[in-house]
Amino acid sequence: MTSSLNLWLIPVLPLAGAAINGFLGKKSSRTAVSTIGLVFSGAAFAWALLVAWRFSSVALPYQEYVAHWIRSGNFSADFALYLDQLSLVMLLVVTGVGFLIHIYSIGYMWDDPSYYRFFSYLNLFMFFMLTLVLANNYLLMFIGWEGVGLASYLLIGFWFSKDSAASAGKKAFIVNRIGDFGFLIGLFLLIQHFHSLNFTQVFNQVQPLAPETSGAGLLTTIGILLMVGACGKSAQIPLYVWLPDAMEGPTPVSALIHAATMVTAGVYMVARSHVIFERAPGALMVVAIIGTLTALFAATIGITQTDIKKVLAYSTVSQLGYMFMACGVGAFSAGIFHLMTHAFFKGLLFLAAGSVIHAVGGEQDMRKMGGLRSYIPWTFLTMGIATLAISGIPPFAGFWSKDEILWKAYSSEHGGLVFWLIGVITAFITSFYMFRLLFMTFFGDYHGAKVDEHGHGRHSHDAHGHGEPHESPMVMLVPLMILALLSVIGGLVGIGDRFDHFLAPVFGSGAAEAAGEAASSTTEYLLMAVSVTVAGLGFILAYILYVSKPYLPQKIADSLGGFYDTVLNKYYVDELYARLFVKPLIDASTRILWQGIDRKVIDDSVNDAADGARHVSDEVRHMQSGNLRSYAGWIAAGSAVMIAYMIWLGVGR
Amino acid sequence: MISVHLILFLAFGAVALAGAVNLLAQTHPINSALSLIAVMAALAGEYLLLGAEFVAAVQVIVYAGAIMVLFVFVIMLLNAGIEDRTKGSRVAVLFGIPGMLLGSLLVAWVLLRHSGTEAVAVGALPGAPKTIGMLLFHEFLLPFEITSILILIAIMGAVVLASKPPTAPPVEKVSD
Amino acid sequence: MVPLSYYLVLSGILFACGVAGFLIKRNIITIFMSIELMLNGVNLSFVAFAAHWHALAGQVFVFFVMVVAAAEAAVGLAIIIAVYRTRETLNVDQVNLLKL
Amino acid sequence: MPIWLYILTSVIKSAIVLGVLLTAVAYTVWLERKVVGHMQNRWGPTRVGPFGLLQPAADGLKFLFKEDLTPPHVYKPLFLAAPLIAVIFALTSIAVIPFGNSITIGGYSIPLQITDVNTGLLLILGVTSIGVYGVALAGWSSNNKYSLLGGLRASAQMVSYEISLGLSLVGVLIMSGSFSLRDIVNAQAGHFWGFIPRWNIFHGQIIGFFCYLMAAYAETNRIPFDLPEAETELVAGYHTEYSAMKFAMFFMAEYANMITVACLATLLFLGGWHGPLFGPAILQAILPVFWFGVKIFAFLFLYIWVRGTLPRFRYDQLMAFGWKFLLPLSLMNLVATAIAVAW
Repeated sequence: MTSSLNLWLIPVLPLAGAAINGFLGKKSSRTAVSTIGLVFSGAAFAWALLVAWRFSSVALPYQEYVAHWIRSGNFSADFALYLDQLSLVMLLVVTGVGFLIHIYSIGYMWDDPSYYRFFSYLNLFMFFMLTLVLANNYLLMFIGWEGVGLASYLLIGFWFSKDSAASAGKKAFIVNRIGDFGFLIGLFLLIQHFHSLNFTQVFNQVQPLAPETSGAGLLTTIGILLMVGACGKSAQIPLYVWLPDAMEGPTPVSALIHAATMVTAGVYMVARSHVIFERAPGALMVVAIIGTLTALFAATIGITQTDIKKVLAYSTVSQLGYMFMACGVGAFSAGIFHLMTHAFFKGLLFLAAGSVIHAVGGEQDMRKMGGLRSYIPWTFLTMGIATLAISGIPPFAGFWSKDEILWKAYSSEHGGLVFWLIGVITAFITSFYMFRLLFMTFFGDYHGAKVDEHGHGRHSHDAHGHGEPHESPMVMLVPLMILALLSVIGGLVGIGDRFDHFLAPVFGSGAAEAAGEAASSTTEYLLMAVSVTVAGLGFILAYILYVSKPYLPQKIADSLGGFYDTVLNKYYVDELYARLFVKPLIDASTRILWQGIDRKVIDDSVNDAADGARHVSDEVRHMQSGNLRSYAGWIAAGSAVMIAYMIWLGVGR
Repeated sequence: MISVHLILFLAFGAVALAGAVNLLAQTHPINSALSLIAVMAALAGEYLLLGAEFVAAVQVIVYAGAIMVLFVFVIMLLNAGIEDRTKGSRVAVLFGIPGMLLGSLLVAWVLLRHSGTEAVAVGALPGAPKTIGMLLFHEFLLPFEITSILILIAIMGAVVLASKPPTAPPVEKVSD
Repeated sequence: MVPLSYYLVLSGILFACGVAGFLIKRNIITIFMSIELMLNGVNLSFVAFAAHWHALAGQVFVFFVMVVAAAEAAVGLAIIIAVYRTRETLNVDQVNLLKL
Repeated sequence: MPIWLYILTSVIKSAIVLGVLLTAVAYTVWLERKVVGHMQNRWGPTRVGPFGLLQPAADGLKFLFKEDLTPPHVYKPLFLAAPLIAVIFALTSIAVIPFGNSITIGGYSIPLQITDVNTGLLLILGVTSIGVYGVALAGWSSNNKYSLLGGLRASAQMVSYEISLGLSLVGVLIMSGSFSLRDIVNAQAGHFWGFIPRWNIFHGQIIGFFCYLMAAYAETNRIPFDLPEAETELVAGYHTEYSAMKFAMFFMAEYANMITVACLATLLFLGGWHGPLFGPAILQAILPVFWFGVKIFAFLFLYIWVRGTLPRFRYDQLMAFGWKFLLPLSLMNLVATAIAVAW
C-alpha cells in the first residue's frame, strides 16, 4: 500500500449527514437540512471522484483497515474496506446517482412535513450502500446489505400514516428476510469450510478448486444460497413481489433505491463472488435461468400495468433479470455494465416519472394523463431519451449494454440460443411497454381532471393539483438533464470492450473471450441488427396501438379475455403466495403459537407463578409489620449470623 | 509496660466509649448528638496516636464540624423533643442487647486471642496530607471521581427532598 | 506501643454500640446518629490497619467513608424533614404505613 | 533543650499570649466603640480614664458583678455549656499562631509561637468549625424563638461559609505547599523587583484574599453578615437570654475570633511578620512582632470600618451570596491557582 486513499471517509460522510439531519433536523430550516444532505452526499461523491482520479496510483486491490470488529478464535472480521475496479464502478454509480437524486429530492420533497427525516434516511441509505460496496468481507457486506434493507424499509414506509405504504414497507422487509436467510446460510457454509469471510482469503482458497461439474457440490450449494439472497434483494423470481409494492415510497426513493442502486446489490454480490460461481456451473445455470425467466415474466406484466411507477417497477425487475442472465452466462462484466447504464436510464425514468407525477398533481394512473408533451417539454425530452436508452436504440446507453448481454448469452460457453431468444423477446416487449408508457403519458389528449379530487393527498401537492400541468423547478430538471446526458453517452465506454477490459483484472475472463471475439464478429453484428430491429418493432407497435389507433388495445384485451386478466393481475402471484404461505403461516401462528404456546404455556405459567407468589406472600406478608425497628433487627440478626460464620471460618483455620 | 501511648489510647478510648454509651442512654436527641461529637473528637485523638494527622483533622472538620452540625441543625429545626416511650419491639430488647454484648465480647475475644502482641508504633506511618493527596489523586482517582458524583447526587437529592412539595395543581371542576 | 487488637476491639465495641442504638432508639435522628457511630467504628479500624500494615490506602478509605457519610446525612436528614412534614413525628414506631 | 525548660517556656508563652489576647480583645471593643463613634460624629467612651481607655476594665467589672440570671424553661446543661464552648474554642486556635520568628535566649532558640504544629492551619479550621456549636446550642437551649432563629441562622451560615473559607485558603496552600503556618509565612519572604513584598496578596491571591475576607466576616458573624444576632429583628439572636459573665463570654468569643481571623489573614495573605528590618539587633528581634501587630491592627480596623459603613444583608441574600457567588469565585480562584502553579 503506497498511499492511503482514506476510503473510510466515503461511507462516513453520509452517515454524518444522516446523524446531523436526524438529530438536529427537526429544529432546522429546510434550507439547512438540504444543505447538510447535499454537502455530505456531495462530499462523498467528490471523494469518490478523487479516489477514481488517484486510482491508478495505488496497488489493486487496495485494502484499507479501519478498526477491529470481531476476533473470535481463528475467525476474524474487521471494519476494513476493499477497492478494485468493480467496487470503483459501484462507488461512482452510487455516489454519483445518489448525489443527483439528493438534488432532485430537494425539489420533489420540499413541501413534505418530514423533510428532514427524508434526507436523514437518504443519507443513511448512502452510508449502508457504500459500506456494502466497499466491504472487504462478507460480514461487513452483510451489515451494509441489511442496512440498505432497513433504509429501504424506512423510505418505502416514509408516509407511514398511509396503510398501504406501511404494509408495503413490511412486505419488502419480510420478503427480503427470506433472501437474507439463504444469504446467511451461505455465509455460514463459507465460515465452516473456509474459516473466513474475507474476500481475499475466501477467493484464494476457492481459486485452486476445480469446477464442480456434476451435481450439487459445496460451491454450488453456496452459490445457490447466495443467489437466494440476491433474489431477495434484487427482486428476482420468486421473491420479486416486494418491489412493485415498494413504489409506495416517494419517487426519488424509487429511483435511487429501487432502481439504480440497492436492487443491484444482488448483482454486485454475485459478481463479487464470481470466483465461487465460476467454479459452480450448476449455480451459474440457476442464476441464468432465474434471470432470464424474471426478465420475460416481469416484462409481460409491465405491458398491462397502468400505474406509471408500477410499469417502471416491473421494468426494473425485468432489467435486473437481464443482469442476472449476464452473470449466469459468466459475463459478469456485461452484467455490471448493464447495471451502470441501467442506473442512469432507470434512475432518469423514475425521476422523470416523478416529475410527471409532480406536474399532474400526484396522479399516477397513465390513463388520466396524456398530451403532457407540450406542458412539460423538458421532462418529455429527458424521458424520451431514457426510453430510447432502455429500449436499446443505438447509440443510447442501453443499446451497448443490452447488446453486450445478448451477445454473451448467445456466445458464452454457459449460454445458449434459448437465453438469447428469450432475451430478444424481452427486448421487444421492453421496447413496446416503454413506448406505450411514453405515448400514453405524453401524446394524445390530456385526460386528467383540471381539478383532481383524489389520489394525491399524500404528496401535499394540492396546491399544484389545481389547474394546468406544469413543469418542475430547475432543481429537479438539472439532475434529469445530467442523467439524460449520461444515458446518451454512458454506453460509449463499452465500445470495443473497453469496459470489459477495465474490469478484466477482477473477472479475469475478459482477455480469453476477447480472443474469440474477432472471429465471430459477423455473428455479433447480425445479432445486433436483430435486437435493434426488434426494438424498432416494439416502437412501431406501440405507436400504432397508442397513437394512431387508440381504440385497438381495448379490443385486443377483450379478445384475449382470461389471459389478459391473468397478466393484468400479475399472474396472481401475490394471491398465490398469500394462499400458499401467508395464510397457512397466519393460521399456524394463531392456532399453535398464539392460542397454544402463548396462551396455554407462557401466559399460564406466568399467571401461575403470579398466583403462587400471591398465595405465598399472603402467608409471608405478616412479617411486614411496618415496624422499622423490627426490620432493623432482622438486618442486624442476619449480619450477626454472617459475622459469626466468618469468625467460625477464621477460628477453624 | 505502660507507655504514654497506651495511657493516651486508653483515655481517648474511654471518652469514646463513654460517648457511645451515652448516645444510647440519653433520651434527648441533642444530648445524643453531643455525645456523638465527643466520640468523634476522641476518635480524632486516636487517629493522631496512629499517626494519621490529616485524617484526624478532617475527622474534626467534616464529621464534627459539618455533618454533626447538620444533625444539630435538624434537631433544632424540627424541635425534636424527648423520645416517646412507645411499645417497642420486645425482640430487640430481649435478644438485641444481650446479643450485641455477646457478639462484641466474642469479637473481642477472637481478636485479642489471635493478634496477640503485634503492636502499632506511634507515628509509624505519617499520614502527611501530601502523600494522601498523591494516593487519592493517582491510585484512587476513579473512586474519588465517583464519590464526587455521589455527593453531587446527594446534594440534588437533599434539595429536592427537603424543598417544599409543590402544591398540587387545582383540580378542574367538571360541571355536571 | 499499643497492640492493633486494642484498636480493633475499641472499633468493634463502637460498632456494636451503633448497632444497639440502631435497634433500640425510637427517634429517627438518633437512629441516624447510631449509623454514623457505626461508620466511625469502622473508620477507626481502617486507620488502625493502615498504621499496622503501613498502607496509606486505609486512610484514603476513611475519606471515602466520610464522603458517603456526608452524602447519607444530607439525603437522610432531608428525608427526615420530608417525613416530619407529612407525619409530624420523628418516632419510627409511628411511621408504619408500609405494612399489611 | 531539656524537657523541663521546654515545659517552662511553653507555660510562659501560653501565659503571655493569653494575656495579650485577652487584653487585645478588651481593647478591640474599645477601639470599635471609639472608631464607630467618630464615624458617626460622636465621641465614643470618654468618661473612664483618658480617652475612655479604662472603659474595658469597667465593663469587665460590671459583667462580673451583675446578677447571673438563668431564665426558667431553658435547657440548663447546654445553656451553661454553650458560652464555654464558644469562648474555649475561640481562644484555642491562638495556640498555633506564630507571631514572629525564633528568638535566641541563652543559647536556646525559642520559636515565637505556643506550639508549631505541622498541620496548624487544619487545626485552626477544625477548631473554628467546632465553634459553631457554641452559638447553635446557645440559641437552642435558650428556649426562646428569637434565640432559636438566631442559632439556626448561625449554624446554617457558618457551615455554608466555612466551605468558601476553606477553599479560599487552598490557593495559599498550593503556593506554599505546607499546612504549617510558619512555612507559609516563610514562603512569603523577599520582594518582587526589590520593593514589592512577596506577600500572597500581591502574588496572585488577591481574589483568594477577597473570598477569605467575605467568608471570615460571615464566620465571625460580623456586619454585614451579623444575622444571627440582628438586634432589629431577633432582639439579640442567640444571646438574648444571656446576661452577666455568660454574655461576656460570647462577647469575648466574638472578638477573640476576630483577632484569630486577623492573625490568619496576616499570616496567609499579608506576609506574616515580614516587614522592613533595621536598627540594632534587639530592634531587629522585636520589629517582626511589631509588624505582625501592625498588620493585625490594620485588619481589625478594616473590620470596624466595614461595620461602620455597610448595612446588614437579608438572610436569603446572605445564602445566595455565599453559595452562588462566593463559592464559585473561590473555586475559580483555586482552579486558576492550581493551573498557574502547575505551569
